[in-house]
Amino acid sequence: MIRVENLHRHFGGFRAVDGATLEIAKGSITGLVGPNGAGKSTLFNVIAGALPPTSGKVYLDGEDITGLPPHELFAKGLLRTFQIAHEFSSMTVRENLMMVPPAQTGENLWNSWFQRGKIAREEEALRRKADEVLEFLTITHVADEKAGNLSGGQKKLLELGRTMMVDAKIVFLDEVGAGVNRTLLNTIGDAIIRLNQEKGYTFCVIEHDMDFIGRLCDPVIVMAEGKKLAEGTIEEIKSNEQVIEAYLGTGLKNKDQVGV
Amino acid sequence: MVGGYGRGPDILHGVTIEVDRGEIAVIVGPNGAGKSTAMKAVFGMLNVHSGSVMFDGEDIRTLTPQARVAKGMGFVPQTHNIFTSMSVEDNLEMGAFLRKDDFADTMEQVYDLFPILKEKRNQHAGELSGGQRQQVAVGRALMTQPKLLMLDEPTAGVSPIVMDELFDRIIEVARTGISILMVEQNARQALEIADKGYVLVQGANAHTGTGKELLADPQVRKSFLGG
Amino acid sequence: EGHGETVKMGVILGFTGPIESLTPAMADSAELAMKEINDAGGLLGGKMLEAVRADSTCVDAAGATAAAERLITSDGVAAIMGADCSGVTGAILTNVAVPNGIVMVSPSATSPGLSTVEDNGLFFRTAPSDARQGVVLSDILMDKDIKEVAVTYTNNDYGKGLSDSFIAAYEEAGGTVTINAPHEDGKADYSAEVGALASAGGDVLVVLGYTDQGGRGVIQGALDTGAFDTFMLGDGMYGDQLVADLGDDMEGSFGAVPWSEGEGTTAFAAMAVDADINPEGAYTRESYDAAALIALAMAAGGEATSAAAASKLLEVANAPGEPILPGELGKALEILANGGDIDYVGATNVELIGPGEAAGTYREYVITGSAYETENIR
Amino acid sequence: MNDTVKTTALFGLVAVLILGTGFFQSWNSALGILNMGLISAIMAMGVNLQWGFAGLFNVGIMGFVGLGGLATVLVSMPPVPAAWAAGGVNIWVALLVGALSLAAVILVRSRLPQGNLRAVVTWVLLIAGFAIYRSLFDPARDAIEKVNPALEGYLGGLGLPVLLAWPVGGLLAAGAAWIIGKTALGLRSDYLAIATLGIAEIIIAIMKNEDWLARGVKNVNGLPRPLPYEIDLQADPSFVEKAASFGLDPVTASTLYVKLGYSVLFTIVLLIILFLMQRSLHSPWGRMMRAIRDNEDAARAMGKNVTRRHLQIFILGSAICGLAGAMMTTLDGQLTPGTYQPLRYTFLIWVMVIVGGSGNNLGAVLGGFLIWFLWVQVEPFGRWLMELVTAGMEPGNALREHLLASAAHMRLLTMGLVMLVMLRFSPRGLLPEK
Amino acid sequence: MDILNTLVLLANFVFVPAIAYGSQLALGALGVTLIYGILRFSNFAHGDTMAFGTMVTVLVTWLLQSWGVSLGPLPTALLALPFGIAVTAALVLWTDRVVYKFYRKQKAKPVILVIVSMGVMFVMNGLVRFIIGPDDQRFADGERFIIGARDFKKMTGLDEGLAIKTSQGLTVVTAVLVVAALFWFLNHTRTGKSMRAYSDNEDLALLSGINPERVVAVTWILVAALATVAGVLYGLDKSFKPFTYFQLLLPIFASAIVGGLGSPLGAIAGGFVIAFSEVTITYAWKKAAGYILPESLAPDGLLQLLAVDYKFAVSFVILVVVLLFKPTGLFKGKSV
Ligand SMILES: Nc1ncnc2c1ncn2[C@@H]1O[C@H](COP(=O)(O)OP(=O)(O)OP(=O)(O)O)[C@@H](O)[C@H]1O
Ligand SMILES: Nc1ncnc2c1ncn2[C@@H]1O[C@H](COP(=O)(O)OP(=O)(O)OP(=O)(O)O)[C@@H](O)[C@H]1O
Ligand SMILES: CC(C)C[C@H](N)C(=O)O
Ligand SMILES: [Mg+2]
Ligand SMILES: [Mg+2]
Repeated sequence: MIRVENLHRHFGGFRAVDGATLEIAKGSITGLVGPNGAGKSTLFNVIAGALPPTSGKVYLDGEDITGLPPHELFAKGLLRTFQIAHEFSSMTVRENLMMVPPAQTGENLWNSWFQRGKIAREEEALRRKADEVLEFLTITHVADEKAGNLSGGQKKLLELGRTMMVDAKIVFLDEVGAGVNRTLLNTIGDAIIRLNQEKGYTFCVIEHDMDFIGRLCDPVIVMAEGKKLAEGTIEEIKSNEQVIEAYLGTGLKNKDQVGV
Repeated sequence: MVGGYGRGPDILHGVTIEVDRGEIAVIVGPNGAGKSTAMKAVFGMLNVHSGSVMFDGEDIRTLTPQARVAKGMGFVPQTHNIFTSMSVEDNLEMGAFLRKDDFADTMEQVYDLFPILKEKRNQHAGELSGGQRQQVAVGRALMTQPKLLMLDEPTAGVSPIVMDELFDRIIEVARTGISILMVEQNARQALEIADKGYVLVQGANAHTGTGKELLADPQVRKSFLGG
Repeated sequence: EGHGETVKMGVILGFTGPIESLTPAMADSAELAMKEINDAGGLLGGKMLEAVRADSTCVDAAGATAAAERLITSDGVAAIMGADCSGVTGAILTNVAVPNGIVMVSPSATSPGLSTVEDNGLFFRTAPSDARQGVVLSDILMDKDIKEVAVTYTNNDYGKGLSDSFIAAYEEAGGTVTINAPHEDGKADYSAEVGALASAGGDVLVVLGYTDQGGRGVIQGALDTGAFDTFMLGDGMYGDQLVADLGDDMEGSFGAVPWSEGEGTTAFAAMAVDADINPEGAYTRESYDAAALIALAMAAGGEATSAAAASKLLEVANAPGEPILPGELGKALEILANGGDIDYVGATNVELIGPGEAAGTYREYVITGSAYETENIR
Repeated sequence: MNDTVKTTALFGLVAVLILGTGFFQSWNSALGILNMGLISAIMAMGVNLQWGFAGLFNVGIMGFVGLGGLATVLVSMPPVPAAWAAGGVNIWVALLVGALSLAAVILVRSRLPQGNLRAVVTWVLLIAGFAIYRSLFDPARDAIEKVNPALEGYLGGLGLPVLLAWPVGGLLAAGAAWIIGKTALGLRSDYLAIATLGIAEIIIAIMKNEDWLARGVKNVNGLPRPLPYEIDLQADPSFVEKAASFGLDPVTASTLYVKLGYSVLFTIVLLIILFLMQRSLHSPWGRMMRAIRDNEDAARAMGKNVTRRHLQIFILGSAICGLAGAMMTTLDGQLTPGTYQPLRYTFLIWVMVIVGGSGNNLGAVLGGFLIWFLWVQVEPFGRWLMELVTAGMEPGNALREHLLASAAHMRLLTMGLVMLVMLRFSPRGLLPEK
Repeated sequence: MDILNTLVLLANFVFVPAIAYGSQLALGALGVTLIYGILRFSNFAHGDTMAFGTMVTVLVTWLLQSWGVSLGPLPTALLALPFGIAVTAALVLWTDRVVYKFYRKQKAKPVILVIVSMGVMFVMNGLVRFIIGPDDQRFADGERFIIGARDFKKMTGLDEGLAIKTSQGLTVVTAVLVVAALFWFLNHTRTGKSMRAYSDNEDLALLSGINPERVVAVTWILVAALATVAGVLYGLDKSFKPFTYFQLLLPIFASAIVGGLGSPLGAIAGGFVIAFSEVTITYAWKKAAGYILPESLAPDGLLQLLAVDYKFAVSFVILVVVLLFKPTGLFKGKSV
């Protein structure tokens, strides 16, 4: 579905993504893990058109999409969430969701003047859809709150919720889990699996919670220093020496020394 | 504590939290429960209508945040917790702003703990990856050498290896007699090392106990720790 | 009859803005004339004149129009002495004065364009049009046998109009203009202008600007860098401060300013000094005359209205009749009351021609020993 | 206080202020304030569209207003045949050559690969184009400007009805906004601001210095009007009779009649724009715009074409300012490029938007009226204040004289104080965005 | 010889004036950039703050002159400068207390502060004219020239003169010193760093124990000092007239932006870019060409790229072009 070929993205002399080559299979939930600063978010940003690559190519279903602007990628069904939540802070949570679907009748200036009826009907449907998503994310009670006032985790949920407002082909999730309550994270995980199975969305998920990755993802790609380090099932990864050294570590050293 | 933001409705409806010297207290709870709000309330960053905030037996409710820093409190907020336009080193230095002594040692310790920061010491903190930023934020608070260190989700977004290091370090810090109050979503690891655990739901205490007790409580496990 | 009534006269000048330092003296001069009339017992059997000031801003047409509007419709002024700058004068005239039938006498709007503006017979000015000044300046140069000059003008209708008319006259007479560079007033720095002017060269730099504005900035720059030693100055450049500040450096520079010589001017100077007004100030004489003319024309018309003033203004200003000097307004009123005829001479030898503007004589001066010295009256 | 009540109350206040002016000063002043208030309100809506809806920091309002004014001259003044004969065709050919060589450069730069060849071709095209342009343009311009310079010296306009100039003013501004938007909209916040400020200065510089176009600083006086002239009305017996039946003298009646005529025209324009603005604000389009304003990156990722939208709204807002500019020049009856100053035509409008309440159309309209009212009325107020202060002092007292002499400078001071007080009292504007 | 003449010619009409004007702009832009960088708004009252500071200095200078105090070849105003700075600092601190503080507490949007600063601008504008009037005021004394054009010609025997005014020399020297000091202060002192920290993230600065009110106060004092110094130097070079100071605001902003808002180095660079572009692009190269080219090739035209009519337009064109290639200015400024 997505093929990344020898992708580079440099900041000044620093090679954040340094010749990454990888593939995300259609219908999969691919995990992307790696140490902090491995270049995962940068890779996402390049694929999603937020940053131009220094060199290399990105293909979506065989079509070259390198450097396309985000809104065109969105139109092709490629969605992403941000690691640091990008809510529309002065709009209500519901509006944050309702603005997502593309090509709404009322988004055309002309129509906004002369097509009131049609817009009203569309809005009604959107509202219902948004409320469903809010319900799903357990944040119905803040539907009319300004998004800027949400708690850190709630913003993350909203971020995810936006991708649920449209039919996507592939969704890139950048650390949806960070700061999200584990119980809720499980629910999110379920949702991802359901979207994957029922609607056929492909997912690419960055996450540092190995339980979460383990439950959802196959395969898992490990990045380090801007390149792909390893790929495989979660078990393969967990037992990969290199990965343990660079990323997973061996657990707490001082655990037993605590007073409990 | 009862309080809220500006003129908005109350978000905290009577929360009680206590940390003793050298202890680690962990707050967990669903998103939007008011954990961060409670932390900010302790630090004097919003209105507390009733209740009290005591530090070393002294009521500090009327003190400004920077006065609380001077008293020995350090805080890492959940978001916007670094100076993005300043270099990593300057970020750390700012943590030691109120210190009059030489803080070069502390800085070395921080660099030991987070080697990547040493590498990027002259880079703008805003150009770091999410996890690296988190390390800067914790490092900055450590520079204060506080008596009470308050961390709002310090491990959000850091890789497992760094997270383990971080928890290790927190334990070490606590052993030197510094109290730790932290909010965590990686609740299981956090509660494992916690002396005290609080579960907050909708602005109020729902469960309280030692870390182990809470871990063992099936209801807590199911509702907040993901089974 | 008429005792105790007041007749209001608007004084619209740019009290704020680019010529804010010239206007207080102008307004004072105008009010001096009104006071004189009041002291002589008022107009038309005891009506007292009262000045109502308003700010023309010199540059903001909308603001000036609003101010004039207020003067006319709410303060109920019977006539307007003003405005000062040509641009706002045109705006007030067409938008407010003409529709309301209010007479305007400007002491200083000198743009040639105003000669032909549709004024319904309501607009007069006591200063000559710059069309004339251009010729005078050219003559001065020709008489001095200076054949090549650089020109800089303030970039507004006054400066542009004056430079147009000057250059036309000068080239006609066989002179060469090496460069004709505008400057904006009130700006921070004139190095670029000075650089360009210096490079183009010329025997004399002709400066058609304002004395405490860009004009002076350019002169200062030219002196400092040694680009030019001698300057010819247009009317807007005339001012004591200039020679006081630049002193010896201006030695030998020359220019022209609407002027008059004779008893009227002297009489005004004496009165002005008594009233603590600098009589040498630009357009103070014209302001006095403007106010006096309005009042006298009203008296002649027998009614304190614009209509009366408009119909009689030319008559009062020009011969035949008894010549009237500043300080003799009381006498003039008396003559008029008795059905006599006057020829207002005033501080500037007023002689209104054509569309109601001063024919104007100019004083050609040379700066010698940090003072203006008259060479000639043209 | 309920929002509607507050809105009504504030607009009521404006009405009271204007009516008060009518009763205590004069109806002419009142209508004068109303008319400029209407124009200001329209400009404020244009700015509000850009800033309040889309977060575009446009500080180039003056330029668009100026272009609207230019349109009035170009549309409504009669052509000057002598000037056309002298160089009218050549000057347009010259401009065409200039435009074509620029187009050629752009084409070359997009077609040829980067390298020496491209650089050489670019420079050759630029220099040759410039040389041809100047050699055609300069003589033509000089010839045109020589034609009766005191009164004409320009090509004149098309001699069409002046009302047509309003939409044309909007179009002209829109065209300029398109070019500016294409190049500068990538800039952020204050950088965009200063770029637009600079472009506005450039536009005004062109209007001031290209005499062949609209007489430059020599101004164009006596623009045609959509309404009859007062003096004609005064001469019309049937009008005089009607005026008398209202108990008005013909002069007052005629001036009021004309002003009221403008008020009606302006109000119609204002209402149409306000209606359309409100509709789009409360539709998904408005929501999308607010989203873009809040967070461009996220809006992009959510499939919104931010660049296009910015351009659209920049053009639209600028067009509204251009339209208002044309209306204003029509009302003034003259084009005076020298009087376009950023303080008056850009920053004052911004004050209107912010004090009124950005993001709220009604707020912008309210700000337009209120600030214009103050701008006009603080002048006598300042004088009055000074007289009050000095009332107790002896005549001839030096301080008293000094204070009275400074009265004129009280205008800006009072304006500043009033602004500060208003913003203190409601920091998000009088009618904040909901 | 001709080469020398050309060089002197250019130095006299291009380099010296542009460097002096550039330094004046740079000093003004530094103040603007500092407020933008730390308090995060574009301060429209800066021009009038400069006017106020200069006014106080002028008044004190007059007083000193009337006492017969003088600095020999240097202008007496330098002695009065500290008073000017002190009074101005007091005024802006007071303004901050009664005006800006309120909005800071509210966390108002920058644009609100911009408009508020316009209100302050109007008030200060009135205040200055109220006290000293709208007229031109001269207060320069001491030696006018370091070297005059005529003296230079006599000394060197060249056809072209070179003039350097005392005020120009002073301006450049002061600009260099002030910039160096400011740079060092911001980057190497605790207070300086705390100011940068505050500008970056106010809440976090609070959490580090930085007293925001102190940072704000220090900023205003620095700004008052910069504004007064800039204003006085400008006044010494040209003359003091309140209206001109208001007009200076535009080129000052242009400089700050070209350089990159919030960057002190940028302010300097921006000042020079604006000054040099204004002077060079409209410069008529005729005379210079006359020296270099052989007689037969001497040009008829002025060899002017653009008429001076477009002087201001030119500096804005440069500004727009710079921004198109470097969207946040030459030195990577901030944007809020
Ligand atoms: N704008 C930038 N300028 C300079 N360096 C940058 C910039 N953005 C990212 N980097 C650097 O690129 C590297 C990769 O960053 P990235 O955000 O992609 O990491 P990541 O893999 O997502 O890490 P994390 O798990 O911590 O989120 C980091 O070392 C970071 O410092
Ligand atoms: N600045 C604010 N103004 C108004 N309400 C706020 C603000 N910040 C947070 N809230 C509200 O307070 C409630 C508690 O927020 P808080 O940030 O304390 O949650 P939390 O427990 O830290 O959640 P999380 O785990 O997601 O970080 C939420 O409902 C949120 O909407
Ligand atoms: C006051 C004068 C200098 C005005 C000038 N003569 C003008 O017409 O604009
Ligand atoms: Mg990341
Ligand atoms: Mg939180």
